[in-house]
Amino acid sequence: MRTFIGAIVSLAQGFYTTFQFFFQKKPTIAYPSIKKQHAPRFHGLHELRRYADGKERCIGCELCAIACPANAITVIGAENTPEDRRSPGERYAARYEIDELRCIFCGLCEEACPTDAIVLTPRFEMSDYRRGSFIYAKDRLLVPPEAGVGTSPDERPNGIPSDLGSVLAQKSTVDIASGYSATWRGELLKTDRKGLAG
Amino acid sequence: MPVSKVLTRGIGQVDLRDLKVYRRRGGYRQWKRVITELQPAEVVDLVSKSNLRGRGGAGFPTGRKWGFLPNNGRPRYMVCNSDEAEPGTFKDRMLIEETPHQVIEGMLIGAYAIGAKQAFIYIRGEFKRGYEVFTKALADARDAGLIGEQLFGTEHGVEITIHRGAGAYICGEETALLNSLEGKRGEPRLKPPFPAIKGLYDEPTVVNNVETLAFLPYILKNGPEWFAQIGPPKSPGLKVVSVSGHVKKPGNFEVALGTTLRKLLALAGGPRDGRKIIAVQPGGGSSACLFEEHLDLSYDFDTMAANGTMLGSGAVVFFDDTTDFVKAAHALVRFFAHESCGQCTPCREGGHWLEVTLERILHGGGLDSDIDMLVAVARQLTGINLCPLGDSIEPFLASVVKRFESQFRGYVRKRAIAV
Amino acid sequence: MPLWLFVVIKSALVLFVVVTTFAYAMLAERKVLAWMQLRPGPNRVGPWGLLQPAADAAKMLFKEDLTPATADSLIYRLAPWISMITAMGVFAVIPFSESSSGLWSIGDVNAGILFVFSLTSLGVYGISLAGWSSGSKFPLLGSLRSTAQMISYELAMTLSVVGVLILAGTTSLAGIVHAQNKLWFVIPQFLGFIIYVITAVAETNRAPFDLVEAETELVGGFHTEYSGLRFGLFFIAEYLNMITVSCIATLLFFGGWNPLFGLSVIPGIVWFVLKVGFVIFIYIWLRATLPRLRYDRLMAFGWQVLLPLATLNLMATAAIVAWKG
Amino acid sequence: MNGAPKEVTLTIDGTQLTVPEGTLLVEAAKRIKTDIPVYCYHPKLGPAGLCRICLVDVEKTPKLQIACNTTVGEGMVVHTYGPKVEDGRRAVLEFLLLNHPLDCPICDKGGECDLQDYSIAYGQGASRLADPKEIKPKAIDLGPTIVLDDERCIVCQRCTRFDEIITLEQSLVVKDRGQRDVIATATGTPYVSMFSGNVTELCPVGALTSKTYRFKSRPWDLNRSLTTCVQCSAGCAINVDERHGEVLRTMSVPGDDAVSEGWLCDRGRYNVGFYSDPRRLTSPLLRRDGEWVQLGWEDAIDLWARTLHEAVDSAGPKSLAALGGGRLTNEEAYLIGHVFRALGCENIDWRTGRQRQASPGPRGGTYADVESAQAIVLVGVPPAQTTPIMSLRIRKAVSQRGARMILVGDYALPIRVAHERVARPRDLASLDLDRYERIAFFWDGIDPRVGSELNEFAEGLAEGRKIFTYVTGETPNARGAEGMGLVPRSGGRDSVGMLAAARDGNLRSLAIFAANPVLHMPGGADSVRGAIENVPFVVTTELFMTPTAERSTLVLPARGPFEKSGHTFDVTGAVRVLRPGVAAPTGTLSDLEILIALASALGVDVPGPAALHRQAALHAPWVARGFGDPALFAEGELKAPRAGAKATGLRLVIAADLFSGGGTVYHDDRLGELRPLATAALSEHTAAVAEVHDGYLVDIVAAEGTLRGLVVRVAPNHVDGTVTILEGLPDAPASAFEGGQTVALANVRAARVPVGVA
Repeated sequence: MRTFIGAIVSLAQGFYTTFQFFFQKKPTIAYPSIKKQHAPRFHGLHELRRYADGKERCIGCELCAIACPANAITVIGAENTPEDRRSPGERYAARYEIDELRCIFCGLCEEACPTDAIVLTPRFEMSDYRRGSFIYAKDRLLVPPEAGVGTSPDERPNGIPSDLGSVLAQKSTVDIASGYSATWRGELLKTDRKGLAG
Repeated sequence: MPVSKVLTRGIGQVDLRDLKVYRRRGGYRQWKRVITELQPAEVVDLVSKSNLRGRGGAGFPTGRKWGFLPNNGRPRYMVCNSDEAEPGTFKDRMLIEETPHQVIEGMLIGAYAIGAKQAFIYIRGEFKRGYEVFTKALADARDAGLIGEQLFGTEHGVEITIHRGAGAYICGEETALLNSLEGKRGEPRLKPPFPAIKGLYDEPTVVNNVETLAFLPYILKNGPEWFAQIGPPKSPGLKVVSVSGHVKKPGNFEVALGTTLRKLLALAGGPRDGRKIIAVQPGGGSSACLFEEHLDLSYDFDTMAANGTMLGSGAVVFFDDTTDFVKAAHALVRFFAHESCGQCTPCREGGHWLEVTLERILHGGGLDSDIDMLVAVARQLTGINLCPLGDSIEPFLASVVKRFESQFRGYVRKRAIAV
Repeated sequence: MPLWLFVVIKSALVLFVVVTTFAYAMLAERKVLAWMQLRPGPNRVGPWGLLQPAADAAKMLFKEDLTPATADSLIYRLAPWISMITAMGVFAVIPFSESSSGLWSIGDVNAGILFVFSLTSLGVYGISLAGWSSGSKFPLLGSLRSTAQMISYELAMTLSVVGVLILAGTTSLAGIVHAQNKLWFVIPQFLGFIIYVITAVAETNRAPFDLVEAETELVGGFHTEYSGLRFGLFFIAEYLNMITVSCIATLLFFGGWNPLFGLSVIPGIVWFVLKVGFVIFIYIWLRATLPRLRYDRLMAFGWQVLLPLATLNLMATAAIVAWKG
Repeated sequence: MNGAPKEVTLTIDGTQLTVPEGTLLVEAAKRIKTDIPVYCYHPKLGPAGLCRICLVDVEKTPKLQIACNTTVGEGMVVHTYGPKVEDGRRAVLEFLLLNHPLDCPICDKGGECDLQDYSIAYGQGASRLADPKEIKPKAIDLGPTIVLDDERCIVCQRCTRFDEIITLEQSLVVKDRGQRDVIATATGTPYVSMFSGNVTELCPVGALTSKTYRFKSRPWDLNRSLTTCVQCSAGCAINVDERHGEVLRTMSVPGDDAVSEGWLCDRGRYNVGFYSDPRRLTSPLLRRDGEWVQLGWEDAIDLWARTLHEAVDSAGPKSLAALGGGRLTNEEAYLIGHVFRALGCENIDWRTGRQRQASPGPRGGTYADVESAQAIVLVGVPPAQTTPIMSLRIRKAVSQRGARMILVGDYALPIRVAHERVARPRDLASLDLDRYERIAFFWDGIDPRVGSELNEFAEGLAEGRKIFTYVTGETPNARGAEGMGLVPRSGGRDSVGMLAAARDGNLRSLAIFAANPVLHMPGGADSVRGAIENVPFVVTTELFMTPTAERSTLVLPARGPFEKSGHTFDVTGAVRVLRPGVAAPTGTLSDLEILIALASALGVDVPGPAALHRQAALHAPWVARGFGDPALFAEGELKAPRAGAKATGLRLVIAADLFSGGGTVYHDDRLGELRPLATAALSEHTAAVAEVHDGYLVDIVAAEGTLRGLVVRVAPNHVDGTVTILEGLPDAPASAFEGGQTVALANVRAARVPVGVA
C-alpha cells in the first residue's frame, strides 16, 4: 500500500515537474538571428595561413595528418620550383584536404603544425546539403591572398582574438525577449532587463 | 765522450748539402758499415739499446716500433715523415735544407733495419727549397752508388722516392700521410690495423720522423750507450728544439733532453727587454701551456707529460706579458678547425664551433656563458676522435682559459659596456 | 435538400473540422512538449509557428513514396488507408453538440458506442498489416506488439465503459450525454475513467505505451518502411484516434456539451471543444512526463491490473445499480 | 686456419655471450638486441670510425671505444650505457646537430631518420650553439637521379664508400675538408651510376634523396609490400612502397643476401612510375577498320576463343602460334603452354628478343658461387647492363678476392677494372685457365654459336675444376618461361620460324603475351611489323600501346609485375615469389586471369591454383645441356657468318642499356633523363682515327641498311676498331642489324648535341 501511495506521489511529482516547466521562460537562443558567444579558444573551421609576403605557411609535412586522431586530413607534398614558389622552403602542400565531417575539432593539427600554418578559426557555420562539400581543399582552407595572413593561434591564448572581440561587443548574445543571456560556458544568467536597457 | 751537438754541427760553417763535404766529415760510413757488416736485427737491437724515442711528437721508442712489423714475407716500406706543419716547429725543414745527406743516410739505415727495399720521404709541399735540395742530394747519392740495388757489392739495396705533400697539416699524421702517398685523400685511417701491420699499399710500413732517422748514423757511430747516457735515462739523447715566440733570438737549438726551459730561453737570447715570460708552450701548437713557475722544469718527454703537457715535436713558444691569449687561442683553434680533415664529427663540428665562438668573443659579441662553454666543448671533443688532431684543440685553449680567464672575461665585459 | 446531400455536407464539414483539429493537435503537441522541455517549439513557419502544420503537410506530400522490394505491395499500400479510414469513420457517430434543430452529428446511431468500439478495433488491422507487409523485421515486431497490445487493452477499455452504459442505461452517445445533465459520470465512475484513460493511451499507441513504434528500439516500428503520403496517413490516423478517444472520454465522463457551472449561455459546442482539448492536453502531458514501459510490464499491467480492476468496477456498478433499482 | 672459428666470450651490459673471434662489438651487441647507434658503420660497408656515435665503455681502457671498430676479446666487459657513454653520445649528437638544419618536417627522411631517432633516444634537448647555423647549398643536383642537401650531410661517407667498395666506380668523393667538406664527384661531372639509388638508402639522414621521391610522401603514409623485381632476370627482392594506388618508391630488402645483398639497380628502383601512368590500357581494344574499338572483357575473350577454334577447324593447329615474354610469372608461362598445347598448337616460344637461351645447363651456379670464383669469363653483353646485381657480385670477386676477369668479344665494361680480352671463346685456351679451381662463365645467351663454343671450352677444362655457368640475358624471367615449357617441341616453330610462317601467310592467329617483338626481335622492326600484319588475328596482352600492340588486332590490358602474384625463377634458377604491391587499374587483368578466361572459353581444363603454384615453384623440368644447347635451336636458325661488307670499316657491337626498351621505361616520364640517346660509342683511339668527336652526329652504314643520326660518344673501355650501338631504342632500330659485321661511319656532322648521360 505504501509503495502504491509512493508510486502515486512520485507520479504526481513527475507531472508537477513537467507542468512547472510548461510555464517557465525558455533559455533557447534564436540562433541564426541571435548568435551565441563562444569560448575565446573555440575550435571551429580550419584555415591555412600565409606569411606576410603572401607565401603559404604550409610546407606539406603531414604532421597534422599523422597527429589527427580522426584521420580527417590528407596532405600530399610537392617541391617548390623557382618558377612556382608557393612556400618559403623546399616543400609545399600540393593537396591539402580536411574532411570536416570526420574532424572532431580537437585542435591537435594546430598543435602539431611546425609552421603555425593550420589553425582552427572560430567559424563554425558550415552546413551543407552534400557530404562531398565537407571535404575542404586548399581552395577553401587557404586564406585568400587579399585577405591577409589569417588568424594566429598566438593571438588568442588567454585573451580574445580581434574578430571574436567584435562578436563579444555585440549585445546580441543576450536574448532581450527571454531576459536570459547565455555565456560561452553555457551558464544561464538572469539578466536585469533594466540593466540591459540602461 | 760528451758530444753537445751532432745534427746541427757544421750548419752555417760548411756546406753540408755537398756530398763531398758530408762524406769528408764521415758521412755514409755508417751506411756502408751497416749494409756490409751488420744484420738488420743487429741494427734494430742497437737502436733499441740507445732508447731513441721518436722525435715527431709522440715520443714512441723507435726500436720497439720497428719490432712490431710482422714476419709475413710481404714487402715492407720505410716512410720518412717530413710533413712538418706543427705550429712552432721548423727543425725538420732545417735538417732537410741544410743536411739532406744526414737524413738520407738515416733513411737508408732505417730501411735496411726493417728489411724494406723501398723508402719514401714525404716532404711538406711548402718546403720548395727543401725539396730541391733534397732532390739534388738524392741524385748525388744515387750517382755515388749509395742508393739503389746491390750496394757495396752486397745483395741488399734501398731505393728512395720523394713525395711532396699538397699543403694539408693532417698529412703529418702517419696514416693520412700514407693515404696521401697512395694518391688518396689525405685523411687518417681507422686504427687498427696499424701501419706496422697494414700500412702503405696495405703492406707493413714504418713511418719515422726526419730527426729520428737523422740520429741513426750517430747512434751507430758512437754506440747506443753514448746516446742513452745523455739526459734522463727514460728519454735520453739530444733534441733539436725550435724556440720561438717573444724571445730575442728565435731559432733551432740542439740540446740534450733534460735541459731546463729557462736554459732554452737563455739560449734564445732571453725575453724582450723589459718584458717577462709568463707562459710557454713546450711542444708545438697541440700542447698545453706551462707558465712562469714551470720554467725550471727539465725539458724531456716524461717531465712534460707529468706536468700535463707534452714535448711533442720540440717546438717551444714563449709568451711574454704583452700576449693577448684570446687572440692566441683563436689563432690556434682556427688553425686546427681549418686543418681538420672533416672525418670525425667532434673534430669537424666541435673545432668549427670553438672557432666561431672565439671569433665572436674577439669581435665583442661574447656572452658570459661562452667561456665555460668553450672549456666544456673543448673537453667533450677530446678523446673520442680517430686521430690526434681533434685532441690537439683542447690543451692550449683549456690551459690558457684556466690561467688567463680574466683576459677572456675582459672581452665579454667589453661587450657588456658596449651594450 | 435531400437527406443524402445533407449528410454529404455534414460529412465534409466534419471532415474539414476534424482534419484541421488533427493538424493543430499536432502543432499543439509539439508546442506543449517543447514548453514542458524548456524549448520554444516550432516558431519559424508563420507567426508562433502557426503555419507549421501546412509546412509539414507539404513536406509529407512531396516526399518520395517508397515501397520496399520485399514488401507485399498491395497490402503495403492498403494498410495506411485502413488505419485512416477507420479512424475517420468514428466521427460519423460522434455528436459534438446539440441544438434546437437536433443533434450535431452526421448520424445519430442509437448503438453509437458500439459502432465506435467496433471501428477502432478495426484500426489495428491497418497497423498489423502494415508491419507484416513491409517485409522487414522491425515493422513486423511493431505489428506483433500492436496486435498483442490492442487485444490486451481493448478488453479492459470496453469493460471500463460498460459501467457508464449501465449508469446511462443506453448505448446512444447522445443518450449518455443527456444522462449526465446532473452529474458527470467521472465522479461515480472515477475508477472507470482512470482505466479508460490508461487503456485509451495504449489503444492509440501513444507514450508511455508507444511500444508499437518505439523509435529507440524498433526504429519506428510498423511504419519504419513508410514514407511520404502513406506515412502521413498513419500519422493522421494516430492523431484522429487520439481525438476520438478524447471525444469519447468527454462524452462518457465529462458530460459532453453540458455546460459547467450552469453557464448555458456559452454554446454546447464550445464546452465540448474545451473538454476535448483538456483531455488531449492530458495526453500530451503524459507523453512529456512518463518514460516508455517495458513490454512485459505493459502486458502484465493490462492483464493483471487493469482487467481485474475494470471487472471489479463493472461488478460494483452493476451491483449498486441493481440495488438502487 | 682450418676448423671452426675460435669463439670468445664477453659481457655486454651484464649479459654474457659467446661470439666468433673477430666479431665487431656492434655486431655482437646486435645478437643480444642491444642498440648501439651507428651512422658511418654499415654491415656491408664495414667500419669507418668517422661519426663517433657508437662509443661504448670497455673496462680496462681509459677512453671510450668505438664499437664499430673494436673486435671482441676474451673476457671483455662492455657497457653500452652509463654516464660516461651517454655523455660521449650526447656530445657527438650535439656536434652532429650543430649545423644540421632542424627541418625534419620538410625532410624526406623525417620519420625514418637515424639522426632523428638517436637524437630523441640519446641526445640532449637543446643545443648550446649561440651562433647562427652554417648556410650550405641545398638541392645540389648530383646527377640524373640524386639530389644532395649539403646542410643535412653528416659526412658519414657511406655513399662514397659504397661507390668505392661495392660498385668500384669511385666517382663520389668528399671534397674539401673540415667543416667545409661536401659530397661531390671528383671531376664535377654528374654522378652517373646504375646503382646510384642505393646511396639514398644508405644515407642515414636526408642529405641524399632520389629525384623521383623528393617531397612526394612521408614514410608513415606508405604501404609496404615485399615482392620480387622483374625488370631483369636477377630476381632481387624488393619492397614496394605505395600510397593512393601509386608506387612512390621502392626499397631494397636488407635480408636478401641470397640475391641482391640489399642493393638495387637504378632500373629496378626507379622504373616504377609506369604503374600509375595515364597511358595505361584499361579496356580491351579491338582494331576494326583501322580504328580502335573498346570491347568488354567477355566479348574479347569470346572473340579470341572463337577465332582460335575457327583457325584450328579451317587450317589446323599449325596455323596458331603463341609468344610469351619476360613479364610473365611461371604460372602464366606454364598456362600458355598448357592452353595452346591443348589446342594442338606447338608453335610456342618465349624468345621475343635477341636472347635465345635462358638456362645455363647442369653447372649453373648460385650468386655466392660468383664471389668465390678465381676467374670470371664474360661472353657477350656484360651482366652489368643486363643483370646489374649480378655484376656487383662479379665486382666483389674482383675487388675482394682478386679474381681474374676475362672478356670475350667486343663489349665494353662499364667500369675500369683490370681485365683481359679475347675475341672468341676458343681463344680462351691461350689463357691457362686450367690453373684455377673455380671458374665462372657468363654468357648473354644471344649467339648460339658462341655459346656452344664456350660450352665446348668449359667441358674441355681439366677434371676437378668447379665451373659455374650463368646466362645473364636481357629477358626477365626467361628462365621461368624456358623451364615452364614455352619452347617449341615436337616440330613446332620457334619465334623466328613463326614470323617466317606469318610472312608466308601460314599463320591464322598469333598470341603475344607481354612481349614487344617489333622492338627486340632480330630482323628489325619493319620486318617483324610486316610479318605481324600478315596474320589475320593477333592478340597482345600489354600495359601500354607498344609498337607491337599497335599492329595487333586485339589488345588486352594486362597487369604489371607488382600488381599480381606468382613465382619466377631468378638467373640462378632459384624460385622467387611475387606478391601484389599496388592495386591494378580497374579494367585490367593479369595474364594469368586472361589465360584462365581463355581456357574456360575454349573449354580447356586448367589445373587448380594449388597445382599451378606447385608447378610454378618447382625447378625447371627442362634443363639445358649447356650453353648453346642444340635442342633449343632449330637448324635453320643458325646463320652463316656474314661476309664483311667493307674491309676497312669498324666492327659493329650491339649492346644493351639498362634503360632502353619501348614498354615500361618508355612510358615513365620521370626516367626521361636516364633513357639513353641513340649513340655510337667509340674508343678514344678509334674516334681519333675516324676523326669524330664527342657529340658529333654520324650514320652507320651496314649490310642491312643505314642507321641514321647517332650521337657519337667517345668513351673509355671500348675496344679499338669497334662501334657500339644500343639495342631496344624505339627511335633507333638496332634490332635490324647483326652484330659483329663490319660497318662504316658516314655522313659525319659536327653538330654538338649535348650528350646527357648514357
